[in-house]
Amino acid sequence: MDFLNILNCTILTPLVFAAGLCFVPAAKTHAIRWLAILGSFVTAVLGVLAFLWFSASDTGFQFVNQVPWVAALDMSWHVGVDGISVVLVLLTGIVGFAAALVSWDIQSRQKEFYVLLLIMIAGAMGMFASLDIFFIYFFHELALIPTFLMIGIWGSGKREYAAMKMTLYLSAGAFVALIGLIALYLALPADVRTLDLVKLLDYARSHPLAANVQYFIYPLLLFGLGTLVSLVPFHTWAPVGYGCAPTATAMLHAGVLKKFGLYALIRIALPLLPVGAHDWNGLLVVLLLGNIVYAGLVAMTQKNFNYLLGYSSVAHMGFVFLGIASFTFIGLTGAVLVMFAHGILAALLFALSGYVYAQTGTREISELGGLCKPLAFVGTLLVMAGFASIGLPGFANFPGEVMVLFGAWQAPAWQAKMGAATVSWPVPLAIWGGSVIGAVYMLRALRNICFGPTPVRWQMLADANLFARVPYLLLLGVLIWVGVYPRALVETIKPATAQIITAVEKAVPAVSLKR
Amino acid sequence: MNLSLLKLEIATCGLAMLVLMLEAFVPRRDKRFLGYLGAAGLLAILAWSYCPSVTAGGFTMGSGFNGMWVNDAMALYFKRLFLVGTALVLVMSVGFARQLEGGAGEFFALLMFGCTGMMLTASVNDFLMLFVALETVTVSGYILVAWLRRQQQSLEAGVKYLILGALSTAFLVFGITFIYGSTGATGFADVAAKIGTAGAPLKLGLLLVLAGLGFKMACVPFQAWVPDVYQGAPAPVTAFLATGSKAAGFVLLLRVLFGALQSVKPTWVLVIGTLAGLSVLYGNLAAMPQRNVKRLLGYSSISHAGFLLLGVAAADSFGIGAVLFYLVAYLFTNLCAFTVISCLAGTLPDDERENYAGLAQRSPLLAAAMTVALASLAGVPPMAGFFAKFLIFTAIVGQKMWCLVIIGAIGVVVSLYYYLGVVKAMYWQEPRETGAITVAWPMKALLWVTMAAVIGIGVCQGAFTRWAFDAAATLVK
Amino acid sequence: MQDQLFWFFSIAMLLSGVLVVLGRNPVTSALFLVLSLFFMAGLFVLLEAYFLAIIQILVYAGAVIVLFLFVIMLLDLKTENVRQFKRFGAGGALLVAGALAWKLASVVMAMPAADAKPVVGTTEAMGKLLFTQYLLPFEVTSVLLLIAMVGVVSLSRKETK
Amino acid sequence: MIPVTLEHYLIVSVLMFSLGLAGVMLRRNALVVFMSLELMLNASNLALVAFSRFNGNLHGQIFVFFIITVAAAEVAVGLAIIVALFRRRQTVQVDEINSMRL
Repeated sequence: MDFLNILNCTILTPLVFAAGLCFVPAAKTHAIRWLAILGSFVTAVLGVLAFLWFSASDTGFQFVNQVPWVAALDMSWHVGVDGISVVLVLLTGIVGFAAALVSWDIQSRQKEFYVLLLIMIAGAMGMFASLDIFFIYFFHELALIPTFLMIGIWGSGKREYAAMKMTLYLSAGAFVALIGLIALYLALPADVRTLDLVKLLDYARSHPLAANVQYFIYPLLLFGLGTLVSLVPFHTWAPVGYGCAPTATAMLHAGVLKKFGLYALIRIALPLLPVGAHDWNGLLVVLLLGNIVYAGLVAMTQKNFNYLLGYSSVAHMGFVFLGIASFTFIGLTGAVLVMFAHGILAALLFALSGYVYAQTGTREISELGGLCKPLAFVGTLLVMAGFASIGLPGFANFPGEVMVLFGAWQAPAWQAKMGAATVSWPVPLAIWGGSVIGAVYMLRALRNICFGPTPVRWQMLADANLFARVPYLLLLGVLIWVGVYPRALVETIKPATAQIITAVEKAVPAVSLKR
Repeated sequence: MNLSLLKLEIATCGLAMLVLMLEAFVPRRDKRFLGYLGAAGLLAILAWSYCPSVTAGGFTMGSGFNGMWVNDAMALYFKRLFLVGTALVLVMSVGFARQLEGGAGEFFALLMFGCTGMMLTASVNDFLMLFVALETVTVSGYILVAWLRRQQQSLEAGVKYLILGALSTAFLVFGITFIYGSTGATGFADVAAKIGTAGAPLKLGLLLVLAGLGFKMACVPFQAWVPDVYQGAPAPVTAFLATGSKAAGFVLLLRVLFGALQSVKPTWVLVIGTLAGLSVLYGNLAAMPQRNVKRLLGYSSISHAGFLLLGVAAADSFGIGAVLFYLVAYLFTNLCAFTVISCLAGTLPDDERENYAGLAQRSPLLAAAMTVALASLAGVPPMAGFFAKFLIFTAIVGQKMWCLVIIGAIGVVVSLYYYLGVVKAMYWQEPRETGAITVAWPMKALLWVTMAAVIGIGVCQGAFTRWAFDAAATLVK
Repeated sequence: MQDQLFWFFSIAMLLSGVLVVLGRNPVTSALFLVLSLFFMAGLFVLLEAYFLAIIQILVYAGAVIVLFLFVIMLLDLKTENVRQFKRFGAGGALLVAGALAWKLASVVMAMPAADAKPVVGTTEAMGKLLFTQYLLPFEVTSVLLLIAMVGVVSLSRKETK
Repeated sequence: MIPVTLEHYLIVSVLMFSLGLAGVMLRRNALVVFMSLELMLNASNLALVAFSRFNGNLHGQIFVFFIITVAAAEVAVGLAIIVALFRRRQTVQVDEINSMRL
């Protein structure tokens, strides 16, 4: 293993720091906090460096390092990033650092908390940087265990129920996906069987899998991974899980870990099983409308701000699915961009909500009010984050969602499949659902929380100090930077998505655009 | 007559006798020295098994004793597994020694005799030898289970194990009778040669033999003894039963299935598959309401027997390799869990889950070790148990046994629920009593070793997979 | 003559077996067990397994049953006045046992007739086999007996503080 | 009268085995249960000797030798455990052995 490889470093750094933390006496909480923050900061810097050093003009995987691991399965420690994963590595770095920074409100058993947090960051890094199907899955699961413990120990509200429900749902989903991945591995002829993603992609390009095999394996991946991304109707874990999770956990999970399912769909399922994906697209479209419209409607009825955020993140996932289901270059690129944007946004919203909760001790929307007065800074940021969430231009979500909608608009897949003449009907529905419903619940919640008369008991709240502002400003800055200058990411993402879409179009001519 | 084929067994047995004799001369307070001597001896034998003179082909590998005995890569694999397992159980017993009333030396010796029996099972190539080797394991098991004569539960467990064990022996013997009757031989090779002509009596005999082995493996429907015995027996003995004894059952099963019954594979695949599915379902569903941690591990052991049988049902070299890997992963995982339990045996009133509440605050090390073990049992990465399950599922998906895949999937998800229940108690709940629990250093060392093994095997799977697959390749041609 | 003896021995053996199971007093059961095993030794003689017939009487009647009786006397068990049989009822047990017997018997009836020439189990023949071909299991059995001895001694010695 | 063949011996053996099984399932007294187990083992012995004679080799009889030896060891260990339990509980009734339950 090449220990100077930047991707290996991003994966191992948090683990090394976590191991180091184990040897610090539990009573030295300050040392523990700073060490953990340092660890996540180094990781974030490495993530940023990987992004900066990544050459957008080259196609293919970069910073590759491969070490044989299990010969019997042709499994190897194989890291490398392309345009899609480098963006997500960057996301993980930023959100991980921010999550470590906002964890000052953890008042008990800090050592265990930070160890788990660092393991989570390492797992998230690993799953985006790996190019071996086994390790992609392995790292996701590695990041999942800390979630369970963190919600259970440091969570609030119905934490036990939330932790159990979330873990069981996610494990079940991940397990179904694992069966799908195993089936995929075994669908290859015995002499070329490999868990190496690069080899698999190469092989699938010249020898596509049989259509019936694809038809059979794809739903395992779709529903398994879909559960991880809270695809309706397997989404019920998300609001309750995020509602009860400690801030840092909610940030990392909603912001980063949740993207695993989407990432694996784009990275593994779409290029390897394009025919299967096309066969099951009709069902996916129905379900993703459920995400956008139904989850949005449910979000409107929420009384608890974190539950509302949970449902809103379910709704946002619908847009990513829409991009995947469009089978278009622009749609898929937009989907990746939304993944990044939503990652930052979800982290910011959960962080701010966490700050409010730490100050007031409640997340009930009706009990809060007029917080903009005592908490001028946090309140303002909350409003801005809310604007980003409803897709106002200037924030990162806007370009992403617009691209997804453009992709969906032109998607020939549905025109062929559903017989629509010019405009595919899910698109207007999605636009309507996404913008109107999202605006209604988010603005209504913000009005109740930030504006209006300030109850007496909230008048003496302390606004975030200079140090506490760092993570919020960092996240908001990224959100605005990408919103204003999406090219920085889009140019990086494009070669990778183009490659996937070309492969898909070659395998399923029905989805290619008539030019 | 080639005694060099028996090198390792003779050494182990001799070591046990040495400990037995020294017991008479060692003063009472130095009894723990015997345990360390035994463990060190077993590890030395393990190291010896890697010497070229043992492993290189020729005089210690091969078959002998009129075809009753076969020493191949798989036999060696299992013998090493038994040696490691017993050595660790011995260390655990030393830590447990203040619970053993007197006679700790005999206890250690019996563990080593049991280990000898297990090592014999690994090389069995004849039904008569199978019977004798299995009984060596079983009889030492009876004694060890009932060892704590002052504890009613231990004695009750002993009686249960005894009666059900003897019953399964009776079935086994009756089964072998019919096999002998219909083929006129007891050697696996002879049985395999005549299997085509022998009809119903042979099948019946094999079914009865399976019942006898099923008892050792603790699979449904021969699982009735498991919960009580796991709960009642001293913790190190439970560990011994859960790891060594179960592995002995599996090595015998593999020997019988692939030595004698290779040609009727489709028939037994069906039987094994059914047993596997039932064990996974029963073990996991019955474990859900359990509140006693040892009992819970008992039921979970039934479900793991089911997972192992899934690999056997795949019946190709990949599936068997997966089973061998699984057994090693399971060995270290269980030893880790039972080390925690035996550390707590003197401190907590009993093994109810409520007593584990807040363990993380009383002893972070014990709680962490238990969590690692339970995560591995549940099949969560990066623990060894995850990769083991991954291999098993790869094997059965490869055979397109979708029904079993679904049952296995249900089992995995259900098991997560009850394993997490224990983790939940240890980490989330407030302890009933406060006060740190101190762990003696040998136990501490054992905890670190087993934890490192569970995580190490789970991360660096390469070498272990290669050993397991190489061993499986000698069996499945 | 031999056939008559077979019928006598087997019916007597089974009858004593039934009485073992039904006996109210464990002592009665133990004594009928001896009787049953004695008749089985008779059957062994009919089958020309002379060595085993002697062993059967020596080991079982001489050692095992004495052990049983010794234990029963030691424990001073009285005749059982309370429920003698288990709760879940005789019906189920008999049904299972009957079904098993039926199944086994039907398999046995279907077995092909044997035609090999009979062998005689003399002590000499047995001894030769035991110490040549079966030496390994023989030695293992000695270890097994050692285990049992150590175990029995440890389990039944006086409790020490 | 029908000449006695292998089948007759086997039927007797099967009956004996089932009788023993019935005893194991029926009786509450651990000692009697243990005796019934001896009946089952002996049923195998009979069948083995019969098979041995009609198969034309001595392997079956050798097997019986081993079964008798092992059974003796098992009885010794078993009785020791039962005696130890009796000292503790003053009972040998198997269905009173139930201190461990859910």
